[in-house]
Amino acid sequence: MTALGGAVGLSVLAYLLLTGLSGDQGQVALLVVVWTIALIGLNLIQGLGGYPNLAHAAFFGGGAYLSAVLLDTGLPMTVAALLAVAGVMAAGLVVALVFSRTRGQYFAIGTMFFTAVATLVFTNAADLTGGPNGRPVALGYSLEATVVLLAASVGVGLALFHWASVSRFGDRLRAIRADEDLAQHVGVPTSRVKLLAMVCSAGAAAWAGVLFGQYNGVVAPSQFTFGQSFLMFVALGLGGAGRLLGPAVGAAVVIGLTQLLTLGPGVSQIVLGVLFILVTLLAPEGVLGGVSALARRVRAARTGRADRSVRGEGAVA
Amino acid sequence: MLDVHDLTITFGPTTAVRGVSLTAAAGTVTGVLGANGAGKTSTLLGILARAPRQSGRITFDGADVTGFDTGALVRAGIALCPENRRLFPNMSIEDNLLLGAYGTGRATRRTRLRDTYDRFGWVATRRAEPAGRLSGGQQQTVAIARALMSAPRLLLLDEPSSGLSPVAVDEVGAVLADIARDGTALVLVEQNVRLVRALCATAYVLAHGQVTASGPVPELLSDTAVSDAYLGTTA
Amino acid sequence: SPSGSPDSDVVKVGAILSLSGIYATLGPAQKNALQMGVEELNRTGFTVGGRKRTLEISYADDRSDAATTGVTALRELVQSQKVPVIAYGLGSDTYVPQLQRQPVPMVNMLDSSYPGILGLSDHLFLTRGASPTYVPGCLYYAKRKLGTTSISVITAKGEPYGEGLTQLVTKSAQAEGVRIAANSEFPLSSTDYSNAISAAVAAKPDAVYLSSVTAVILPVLKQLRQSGYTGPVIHSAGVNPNQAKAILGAQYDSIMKDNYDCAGTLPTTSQDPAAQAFAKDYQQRYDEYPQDLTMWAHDFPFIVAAAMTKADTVSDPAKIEQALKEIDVPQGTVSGWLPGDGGRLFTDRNARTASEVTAWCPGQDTLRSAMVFDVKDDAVVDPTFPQETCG
Amino acid sequence: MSQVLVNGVFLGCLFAVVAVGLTLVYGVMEVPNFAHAGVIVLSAYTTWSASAAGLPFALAALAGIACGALVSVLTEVLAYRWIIDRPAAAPAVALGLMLILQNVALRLYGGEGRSLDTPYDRVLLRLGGVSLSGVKAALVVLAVVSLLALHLLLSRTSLGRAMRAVAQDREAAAILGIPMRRQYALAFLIAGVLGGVAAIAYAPTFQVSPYMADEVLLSAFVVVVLGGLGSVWGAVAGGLVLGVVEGLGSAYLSPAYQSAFGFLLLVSILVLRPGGLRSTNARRVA
Amino acid sequence: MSALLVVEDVVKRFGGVAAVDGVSFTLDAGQVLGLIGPNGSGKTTLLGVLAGTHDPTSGKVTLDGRTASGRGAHRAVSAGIARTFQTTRLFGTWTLREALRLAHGERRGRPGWPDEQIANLLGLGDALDRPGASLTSAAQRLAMIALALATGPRVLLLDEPAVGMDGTEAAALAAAVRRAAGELGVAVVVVDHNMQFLMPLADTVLVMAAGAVLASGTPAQIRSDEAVIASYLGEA
Ligand SMILES: Nc1ncnc2c1ncn2[C@@H]1O[C@H](COP(=O)(O)OP(=O)(O)OP(=O)(O)O)[C@@H](O)[C@H]1O
Ligand SMILES: Nc1ncnc2c1ncn2[C@@H]1O[C@H](COP(=O)(O)OP(=O)(O)OP(=O)(O)O)[C@@H](O)[C@H]1O
Ligand SMILES: CC(C)C[C@H](N)C(=O)O
Ligand SMILES: [Mg+2]
Ligand SMILES: [Mg+2]
Repeated sequence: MTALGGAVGLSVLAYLLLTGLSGDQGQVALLVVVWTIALIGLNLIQGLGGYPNLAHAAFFGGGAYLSAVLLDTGLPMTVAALLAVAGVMAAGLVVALVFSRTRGQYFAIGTMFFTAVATLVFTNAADLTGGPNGRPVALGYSLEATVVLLAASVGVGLALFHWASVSRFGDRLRAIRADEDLAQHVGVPTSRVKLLAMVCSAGAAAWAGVLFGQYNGVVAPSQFTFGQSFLMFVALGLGGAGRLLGPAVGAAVVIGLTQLLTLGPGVSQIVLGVLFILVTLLAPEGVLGGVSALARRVRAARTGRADRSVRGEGAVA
Repeated sequence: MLDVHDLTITFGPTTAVRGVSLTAAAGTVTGVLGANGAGKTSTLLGILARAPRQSGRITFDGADVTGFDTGALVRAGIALCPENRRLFPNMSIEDNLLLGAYGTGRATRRTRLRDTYDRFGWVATRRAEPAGRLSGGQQQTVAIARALMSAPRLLLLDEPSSGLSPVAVDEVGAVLADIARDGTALVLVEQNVRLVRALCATAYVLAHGQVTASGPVPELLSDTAVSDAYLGTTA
Repeated sequence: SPSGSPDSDVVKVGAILSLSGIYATLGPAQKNALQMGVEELNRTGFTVGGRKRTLEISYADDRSDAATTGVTALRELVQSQKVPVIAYGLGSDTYVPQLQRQPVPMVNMLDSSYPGILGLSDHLFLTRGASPTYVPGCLYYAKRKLGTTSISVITAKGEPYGEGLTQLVTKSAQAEGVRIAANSEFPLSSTDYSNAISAAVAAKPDAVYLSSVTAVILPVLKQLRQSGYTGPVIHSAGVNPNQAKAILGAQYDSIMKDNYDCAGTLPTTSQDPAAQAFAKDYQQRYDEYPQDLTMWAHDFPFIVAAAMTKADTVSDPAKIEQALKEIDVPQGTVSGWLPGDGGRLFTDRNARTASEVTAWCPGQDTLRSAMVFDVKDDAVVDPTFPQETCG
Repeated sequence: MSQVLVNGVFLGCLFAVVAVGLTLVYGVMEVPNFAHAGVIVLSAYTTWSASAAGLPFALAALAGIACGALVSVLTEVLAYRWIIDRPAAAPAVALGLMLILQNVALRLYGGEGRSLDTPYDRVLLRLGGVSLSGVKAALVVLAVVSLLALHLLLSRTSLGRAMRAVAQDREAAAILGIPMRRQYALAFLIAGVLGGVAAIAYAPTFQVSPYMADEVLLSAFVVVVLGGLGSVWGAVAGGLVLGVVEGLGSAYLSPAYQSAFGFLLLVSILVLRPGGLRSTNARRVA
Repeated sequence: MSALLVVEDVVKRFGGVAAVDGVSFTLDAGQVLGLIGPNGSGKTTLLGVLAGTHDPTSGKVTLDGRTASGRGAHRAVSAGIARTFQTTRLFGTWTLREALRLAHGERRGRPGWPDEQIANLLGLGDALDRPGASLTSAAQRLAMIALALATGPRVLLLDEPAVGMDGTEAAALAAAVRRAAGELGVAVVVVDHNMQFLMPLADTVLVMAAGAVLASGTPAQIRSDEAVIASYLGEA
């Protein structure tokens, strides 16, 4: 099981990065890990199902805020975390019900607006959320425990995703992505599948939010804007939507670039923009897709057979 | 009118058309026959510069048009009624028809529109509806009408009878015969043998991207080898 | 070079400023003033542990987003650069959890948010009078000098400084017996304020109070004037003439007419010669009208030097923090501190300056002092009214 | 109440002009054109710097519109054109372009707000209890004129018809001899012009800054969906409805949640009509 | 024993227009019904109602005595009704094998052929591992039928399956449909304008015109029906 091996390996790597790095780099490591967890969820609905879900930052923030609020009511951290995740999954269900009849860009813009409204709530419901400046988060887990949970979540998340991806659920989602009407006509209960994917996706985002809040110590509306949703969406695409490791690669690329490029105000952003475009143009299937295409070409060149007819898609990287 | 010489078309690893040569004269209907995947559609697309040509020279009306892009070919007087109709589903039927006469003056477009409505009466009654709502056969009729809107001197038709009821096939056949009589050159890709018989004087048979037989239609169709191999049991 | 002579040890401290984003009217000016202060300090340097030292500031931009960029910058400064003290502007509450994990004294040069930042953490110091110390002056002045009996308040919702101001204005208005004619809001991110403005003006107030920072209120002010309102406008944004010109455009002079600003004392209107000299230097060097906050920023290096000297360490945050609490008003500072108990700079981590109401001088691109005052127990004390002359 | 309506209509016109630019590009290329914000910003700055350099306002405005058109076409030629067959890649490219354009503006002009002055700054229209400032009235007029012009172009001219055709089936349009490249460039050109119009029309009420278009763009995207992707009249109707609903909600319920009212509107419309107010999708599932 | 599929007075309106206007018929297991009629007479729409693509405006469809209409396409499939489309629809980038596996997975325990056998039956053995989009247009139409068969239908609805096929190919297709009907007892409704293909294949033929049933009977009866000749078959 190379997939499982990879998942465990990534967990270990995540742990080493989180404990080994500090300051700026530590922050980058944290964000990469947190985003990876959130993007694993997104990889279900968007990667496999092809639904551009821009509510992800709202779910992410929902988990962070909700767990912080619940923790302050005196609940044990684990209970607060589970309740927060469950609450966000319920919200995910509602969002999915509302927008499940819409497709493509309609879905994208509907969910994007949902995030915009969630950000409004985070900003304005100051009694609960601390308002625009954010809300300090009490320590529910020790910092060490949080780091272990973060690292473990990456592995568990990837394993779960792999399992979902090779199961019938994964096939059904891929079918929805390819042609939703046709999928219905070969018997796929599309609405139910979409709802389930959206709810799972929201759950992963919420859990990532819980851990992010614990680690960062403060959550603020600016961390959960529709811009973040959009960035997550792009990250998954850049990493390789639908591929097992797409979330990790996408998170590393986007977070790494946004946080580590420091060429002065403006310039970093311009370079970032150019890089986004270049990666998109050069690697249509994301970085992972590009890598495997390159690997294929190298292998073909080495064996002397320029086998250009190979056209895999939706494969698990 | 049309002279295609040594046309070769490849899609990546697949060679769809290999060295096909054919001619079509004004006022006649030239058939292109062949089994599925023989390269008929690709040949028509190649003529109109819509498929990647590896080789081939195309002469139209005495002029070498090999290097022309599709726009220039259309302006020169070539029109294609494509496989699968390809109407613009969200645009009105009338807009679809008008697009067939893209690049002509407003007055011309209006006249031709009126001619089309005269020719296909029911189309006029539904002209404001989105084309995507029509039934398959109705769309096919509109697609043919759209191709006629440019008043082409060379009309390429890719299976115009598909989806049409037998009566409608006869009607379309009559229209096409009219057009040919008026001096247009027609190239007809068709599986409907009855239509081929009715319209075509000569035909080419393609197999695996190559011309394997050509000549007057009655002779071709009576050649049992040809009919068995490429046309199935003829009726 | 500005960072000292080669034979001195360079001490690095941090500064987290809003160099971009909606608070970008504040950060760059602070950076300018900090730079002036550092250079002045380093001309002579300071001595700690028997060695001559010079100061260097490591600047970070919080992009007006303390919770995300600011916290990251704080971690970076503390964990990687190991700075022993940090100057900063806005976002105090956001830094508290990180301060709990890794304490470091943080000296605030700007944050006036209501009800105050000092209760958030023991590691925070405030070098200025906060909004509760100057907002009561707005209403006091409006009532007595402008004859205001009713006022409409327009608030930027989702902008903490503005939300705090509105609470203070409401409270002070009550205390002064000024009626709040209307209380209208607009979301921070919006670009059209017509609903808030119509509601405020429809109540026919004697004056309008705009609650938020410069970059936010000036466009509102412009639309307010475009909508036909010509009455007095009061705010606590610290608008300077350069900003007014840039953001308001050609009509700025008429738009700024009848504008009153209550905030810290301005270096340009100050009676203190040190402050006046600083104002001149600053204006000459940067071709920009200095805001109140420039004085506090300018003084930060001197405060650090004094604390390090007293603590006899350049690296131990805890000792430096303790020393901050004990130092007197340092030499070379220009802010005009109101000294606390025993001449100390900080009383309960709070250093205060007098507050001021300024008024726009039409046709002169400058501000005049209309009232200088202090506030005790939410009430204005010791008001003085300079001659009403411009320039 | 009537003042709130007037305010809403003003906002609606602004949303509509921006949204129509988006919907046009979406219609032709299936691109969610976030870079439109950057186009607006650069147009506004160009107008600002031209008038700061002493050009009369009308000329400065033309310069701004020209800049919008140019930048918009450049985004197409340099970026979008290369992903024409991959709509899924469009969001990443759009985000990249938005970052580039906004930050180019930031580098060139700095982050502080700038005021754009117009000759009609001091005009104030009053009718009964309702007033509308000259700059806003000018926006309404500009919006109506440019949208009408666009409508005529799209519905009455061969060019407009061809543009809609390219939007629906590129290959079929090509077969009819319609030059696709030119249609794309044209769509972006028109969108850029509209972006420029939006910029010079509303910058005077607000300020010129690299972030001036962010909020408007979000609303405009909602308008695009409300109206049905690719539908110009839908965008106009959607813009007005959104402007008025948000205005009423903010005036009578809660200004802080202004955009939430738009969201509720969006949700209710999408639940009733998943294809938007003016759903144009006539594709059959058969 | 009553019929497998019972269609009772089905009406389907789009806006004001009745595309299907009161159609009734019954169909037994293993039977092949040919459905013909002029363009726009409502054949595709009728199939859509049977397959759950459209909800009927009125009337109902029962399968084995249970109502099957108006509950969405995937429920129709799980009840045992599968259809193909008039214009080709496939999961373009999927290989045929992947698509069949999906359809097979939704079969819900009904008996049916394994994927390989379905592919071989339709002459698609070589195409199993190629992406759908790379097949020729006729192969794509066959693949669509394979997909429908893989769901293990009891009623199979085919919309112009022989379009674009030459005589040999159409004959092979007819044979395959016959086998499915015979060996699996699938009831088949097939719409096509190719009479050489349809007439030999159908047990009974139903003719629609303007949404309603114009005539029904054996192929021979239909061929000689005056009204059908006038409106549909022509003088051929
Ligand atoms: N765009 C394409 N990409 C890859 N291969 C293609 C493409 N178009 C056609 N082909 C291949 O080229 C060959 C010829 O196809 P073409 O469509 O020209 O045949 P045809 O004679 O029109 O067949 P049909 O009767 O099915 O329409 C086929 O093998 C087909 O799969
Ligand atoms: N979604 C729809 N909206 C409006 N009208 C429709 C819709 N679908 C079908 N129609 C109309 O209903 C009528 C019947 O169409 P249908 O496709 O069922 O015909 P058909 O018998 O299959 O014709 P063909 O032989 O041409 O395929 C047509 O007039 C068509 O325009
Ligand atoms: C944003 C505010 C804290 C600063 C403002 N200039 C003031 O003096 O109060
Ligand atoms: Mg073909
Ligand atoms: Mg049909």
